[in-house]
Amino acid sequence: MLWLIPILPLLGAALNGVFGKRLSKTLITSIAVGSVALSFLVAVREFLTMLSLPESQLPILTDYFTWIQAGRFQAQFGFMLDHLSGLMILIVTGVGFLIHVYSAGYMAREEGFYRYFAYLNLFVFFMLTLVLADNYLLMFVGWEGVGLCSYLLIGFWFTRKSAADAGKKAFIVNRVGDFGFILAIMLIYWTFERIDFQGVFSRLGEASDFAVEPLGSVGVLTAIGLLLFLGAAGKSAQFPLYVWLPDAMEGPTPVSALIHAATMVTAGVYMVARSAAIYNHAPGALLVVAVVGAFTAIFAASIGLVQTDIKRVLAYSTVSQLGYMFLACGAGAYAAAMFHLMTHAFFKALLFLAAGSVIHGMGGIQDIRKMGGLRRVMPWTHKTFLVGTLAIAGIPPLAGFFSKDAALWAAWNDANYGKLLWLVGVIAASFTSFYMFRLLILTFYGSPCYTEQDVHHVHESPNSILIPLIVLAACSIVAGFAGVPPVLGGDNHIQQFLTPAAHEAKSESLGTTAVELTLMAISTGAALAGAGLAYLFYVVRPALPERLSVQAHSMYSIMLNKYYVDEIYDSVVVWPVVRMSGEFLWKFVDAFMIDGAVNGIGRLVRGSGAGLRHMQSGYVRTYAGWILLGGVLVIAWFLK
Amino acid sequence: MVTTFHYLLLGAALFTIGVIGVLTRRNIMIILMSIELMMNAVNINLIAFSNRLQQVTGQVFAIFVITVAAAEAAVGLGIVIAMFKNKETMNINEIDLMKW
Amino acid sequence: MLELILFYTFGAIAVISGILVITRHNVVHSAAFLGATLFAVAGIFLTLHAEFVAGVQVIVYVGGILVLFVFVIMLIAVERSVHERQYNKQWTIALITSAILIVEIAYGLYRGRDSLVLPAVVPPAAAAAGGNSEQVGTALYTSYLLPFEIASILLLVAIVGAVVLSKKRTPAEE
Amino acid sequence: MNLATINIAAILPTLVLSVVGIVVMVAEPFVGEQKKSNLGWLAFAGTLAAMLSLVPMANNRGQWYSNLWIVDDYDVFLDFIFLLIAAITILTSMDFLRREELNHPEFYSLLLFATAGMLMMAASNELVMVFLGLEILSIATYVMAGFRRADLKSNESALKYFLLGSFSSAFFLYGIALIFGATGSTNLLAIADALRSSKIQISLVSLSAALILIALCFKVAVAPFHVWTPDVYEGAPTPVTGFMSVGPKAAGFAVLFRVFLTAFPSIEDRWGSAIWMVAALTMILGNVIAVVQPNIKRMLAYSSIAHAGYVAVAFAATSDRGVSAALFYLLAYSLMNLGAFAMVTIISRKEDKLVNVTDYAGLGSKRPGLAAVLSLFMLSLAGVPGTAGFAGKFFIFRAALESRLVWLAIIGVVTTVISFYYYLSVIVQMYMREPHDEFSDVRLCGSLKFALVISAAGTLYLGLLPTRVLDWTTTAALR
Repeated sequence: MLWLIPILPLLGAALNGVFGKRLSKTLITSIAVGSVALSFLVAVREFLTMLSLPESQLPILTDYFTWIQAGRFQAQFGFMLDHLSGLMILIVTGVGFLIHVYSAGYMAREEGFYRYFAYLNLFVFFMLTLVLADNYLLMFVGWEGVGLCSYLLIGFWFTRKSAADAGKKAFIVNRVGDFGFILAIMLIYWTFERIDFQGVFSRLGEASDFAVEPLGSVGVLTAIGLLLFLGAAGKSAQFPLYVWLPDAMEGPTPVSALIHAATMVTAGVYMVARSAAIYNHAPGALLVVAVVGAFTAIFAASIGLVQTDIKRVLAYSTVSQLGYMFLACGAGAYAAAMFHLMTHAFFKALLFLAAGSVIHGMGGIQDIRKMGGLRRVMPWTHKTFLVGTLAIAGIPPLAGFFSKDAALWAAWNDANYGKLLWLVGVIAASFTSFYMFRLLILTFYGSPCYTEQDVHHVHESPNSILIPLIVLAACSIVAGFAGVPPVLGGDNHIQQFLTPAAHEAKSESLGTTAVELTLMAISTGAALAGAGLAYLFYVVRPALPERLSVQAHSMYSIMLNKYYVDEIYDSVVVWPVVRMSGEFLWKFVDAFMIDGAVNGIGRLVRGSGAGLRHMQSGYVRTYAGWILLGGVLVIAWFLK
Repeated sequence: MVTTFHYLLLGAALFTIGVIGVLTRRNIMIILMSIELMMNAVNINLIAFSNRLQQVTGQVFAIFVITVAAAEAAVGLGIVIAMFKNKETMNINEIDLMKW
Repeated sequence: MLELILFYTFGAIAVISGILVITRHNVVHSAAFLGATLFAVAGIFLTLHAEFVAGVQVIVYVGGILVLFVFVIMLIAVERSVHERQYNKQWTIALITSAILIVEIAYGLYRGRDSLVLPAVVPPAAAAAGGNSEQVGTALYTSYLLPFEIASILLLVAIVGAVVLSKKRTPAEE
Repeated sequence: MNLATINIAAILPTLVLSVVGIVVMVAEPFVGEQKKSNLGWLAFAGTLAAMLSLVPMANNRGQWYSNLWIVDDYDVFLDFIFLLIAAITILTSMDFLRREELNHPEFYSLLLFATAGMLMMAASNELVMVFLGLEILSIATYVMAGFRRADLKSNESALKYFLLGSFSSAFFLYGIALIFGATGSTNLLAIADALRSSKIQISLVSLSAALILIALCFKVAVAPFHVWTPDVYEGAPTPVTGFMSVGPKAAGFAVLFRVFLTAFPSIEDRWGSAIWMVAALTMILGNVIAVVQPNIKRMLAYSSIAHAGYVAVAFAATSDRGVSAALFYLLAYSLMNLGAFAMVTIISRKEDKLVNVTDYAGLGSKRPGLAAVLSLFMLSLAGVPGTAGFAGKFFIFRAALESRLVWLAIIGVVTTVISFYYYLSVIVQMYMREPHDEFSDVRLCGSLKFALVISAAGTLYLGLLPTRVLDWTTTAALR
């Protein structure tokens, strides 16, 4: 029955893709939503079946046919269900279903309605293939497939040039990551002579001190780990390959919610967790994962501080949260990473959908400086957005608190630079809290900054949009209780649930209860501090940030200013942060360096192509000359 | 004393003359003739080897080469004429509609 | 000694006419010198006791291919092209590369020259088994029967090709 | 030799093609103007008959006709590819010739003869035979490239192909002459025997191997001998371009593998490294220059150069694994590339006018079926998993890794990554650009549909279930 789970959305995609042009909207919607709903039901059933089995019978392996058989090389077309993939299929089909429902309302007036749903269903199919695959090669099929769908959906509104460009950028950056993944698969096959998860993991011990020839002394497992992580970094938008994600917000908002927040971008985390057995043998690679994760978490969060586009704030926030997941993976706490992945899927999908509701109600405006006071007009959107904000900020007892705390606690216990990584994580948490509350306040509180000229009729969204919001909000509240740590009287279900599948490396030096509680308090405090600061800036003294950014450009005004104490505080603490994130990180590192590098590679290829094509002068004599020249060289080589 | 080596050098010289002709001349007819020179150079090699090895096969190959040369000449001249009907030139450098 | 004289005479004619083929401005002159080269090569074949091939060379090459060339040259105007620039601009590069080519070939031949001396005794090949023509004919119709038949397909393709390319155009094509 | 050793079955497919070729030609004057395309179906039937006659041929393994002709699994598999190529090309051409009012049935004759030439190349155990087959193929292809006689581009394509092709043929001949002188034979097995006996002047052998390599590299269009390809492909009538991009290439590789792995294994230290460099250069040049091509025929020409580079990687592996991967790749590449060119034939419309990538804008919304099929071919050429192109590349890179050609495999992967850019740009045009054309005059007749179905089904089959064909290529590669 496992095969039904991905096949149903594929069927939906095929039906809508081929016949969609001639079908009514209702029929298209019911095919698309229905196929994912059925798929969800089957997934639940399979999940329950799996739970009823004793652990020794896991994972459930089903090989449908031999995909490639060549000598000793074998790749099955087979699925593998264990706790890890079980959790993922529930998230993908569950959140996917809600977003399909939402899309039915959100995209109702779009041209190419059928095309949209065909792509979306196809995406779900590939995502499920990725998650259920029992070998790296099949996983790669899904991996490429989701990339392709994401690319098509980002460019869905192709009449906007920025959308088409964003699609292209996502595509190019992901090539770099995929390159790493392919090399990793090749290296895995080279080392273990197999590519199925079970087979590779069972032979790990034999390969631990096998060095790769062209890489010198780097161990092969470290090399595999690093290459896999390169792939993961591309798909999951980690530094420096994150650049495509903020631009990907050009796609329709439900797409941002499903693909660029809840599911596809977490594929990298899933892949690292799936390969946990390899990483546990490669501490060097693990350290890189942790450091890159932590750095991305704080880097993206600080860029998020100054963004004004509602979706871009959320996009940087996604990058930052993914950083937490990798931080947890790097610390060996794969269960914590998956836990955060799950809660993040709920609250980030919620935030995006709520943002979509706002954009919908505002008639397409995305700039938060032009919003304000929407609390009264859009009560349900406001309530759900508030829940999402509280959850992501890590305010207890919402979901984000428990999962983020699990990640941070794992970082603290990491033997390598654990305390430092933890500190980075906590600072990033306060940033997160700040920008989320800033977003919340600017959008829903205060007085409206838009005029009736800009927006004709601000309105609450229809039910097909609100119901998914409410369901997701409920999930964001309760999901955290799956992982209440023992110190708070829970028994951390999710940790125990995932441990066998994730090959958890148990850390010996767990801190004491008191330490854990203290850390928890500190991180909660950091979250509250961020929220408080946002309150201070945008509610108590709304003019402050405005002035700050003006003053950031001229040191004069700081000197002349009367609010001397305020100003010193501002200039010492806030100004560097604003300056740092606004000017340096965003404009220089992000927009100039990394974007530049991505575009640079593209330009380099195009440039060399444009240069090299002049080999082709169009003259027979030149061609004969090239042939003779090549011939002379070949003869010389042969006569050496 | 004439050795096979002498004949082979003669062949190499003729072959190179043909190559130079293809590379430097602009007139299509002369390029075709240069290619014929290259084929003849090869035939000298074949016959010289046939003589040295006392095998008649080299001569058989030479006959095949002449056959091929005839076939190529017929088709090549056909192509030249077909083109000449559209564009009255024998200058190969004017044949550059397609490039890059 | 006679052998030596013949070789150098024919060789010199072949090379010098060859050079003239690729240096003359007038295509008709080039064709004439090509004829000289072809005859000289036939002479070379004779010195190597390949009478049959020498005959084929004269009949097919000079009598067939060269005549075809001259036909085409007559068919298309030559006046204009005589006055045009004759050589490509990059002829120096071409010459240098070609020089390297001949040096390479000569070097390869020179290193292998030990195996390239003529057999000590030169028995007239023809004496072994009838005349040269008979030997060639036997080889063609026994061992090389298949390529011989294939060559006929090759000629057929050439005929069809030449006809297709130069037959009268249909109104639609014009 | 007496006449008793004549074995018709061993040359039956070649014979069938030649005879049908002649019949098509002879029948032409007796067929009315309207029914001329029926001769196309006759030619198609000829390829099918030749495919059937592979069975008696396969039952006559061994060397025939004074060891000039060899029948083995390698030969049978390649013949199958060649006949498939011919069949699909005929299906693509029928509508094209009618549309362009070029309905001369000689076209089919030439195509059948060219295919017979390819069959000869694959089955030859002897260099002079290889040369004759090569010339039949080349001469027929020169004429087909110039088949649109009134079009200057087509003339130019034929002329360039002819001049450079003859130029490289002369190198091939020179190589044959020298190896004949060095070893006293042009039979591949005899050459290999002679080379083993060490009394051979290695410099002569190297020189001739180099000359043969140059000429064959020209035929398969690998750098730096690829320069003729883009111009010739752009100017030739589109179905002919499709044929040229797969047929002569596959035949050239067939000869390259057989000659070098059978006759010259003893000097592998020389040609192995040369092929390494050629492969690397080809993959880089082909893929990088393709990125900037606005004309889809030219883009596919550079892409075909790049694909030759991937096959060259398999060649550089110099192992049975490499040969089997190359055979698989040739089949996969032939199917997807012919499919792509069939689509280009359809979209380019009267006089091959619309051949820019931008002319495909909005095809996805106007003709979703066609767009989906073309997307499949593009994804397969790019090597997306689940398609023939992926399986093919995968096997090639695996063979390269097993032969410890790590860097070559890495270059291959990097350039594959680059290739996504230009293949996907076609998909972008189809799905993400506003249509400025209704595509209402795009007609799709039965034969073209048939061609597309065969190529698309083959592409998917090889991508999803490559095992059976791979087993076949594995037996074909063992010698």
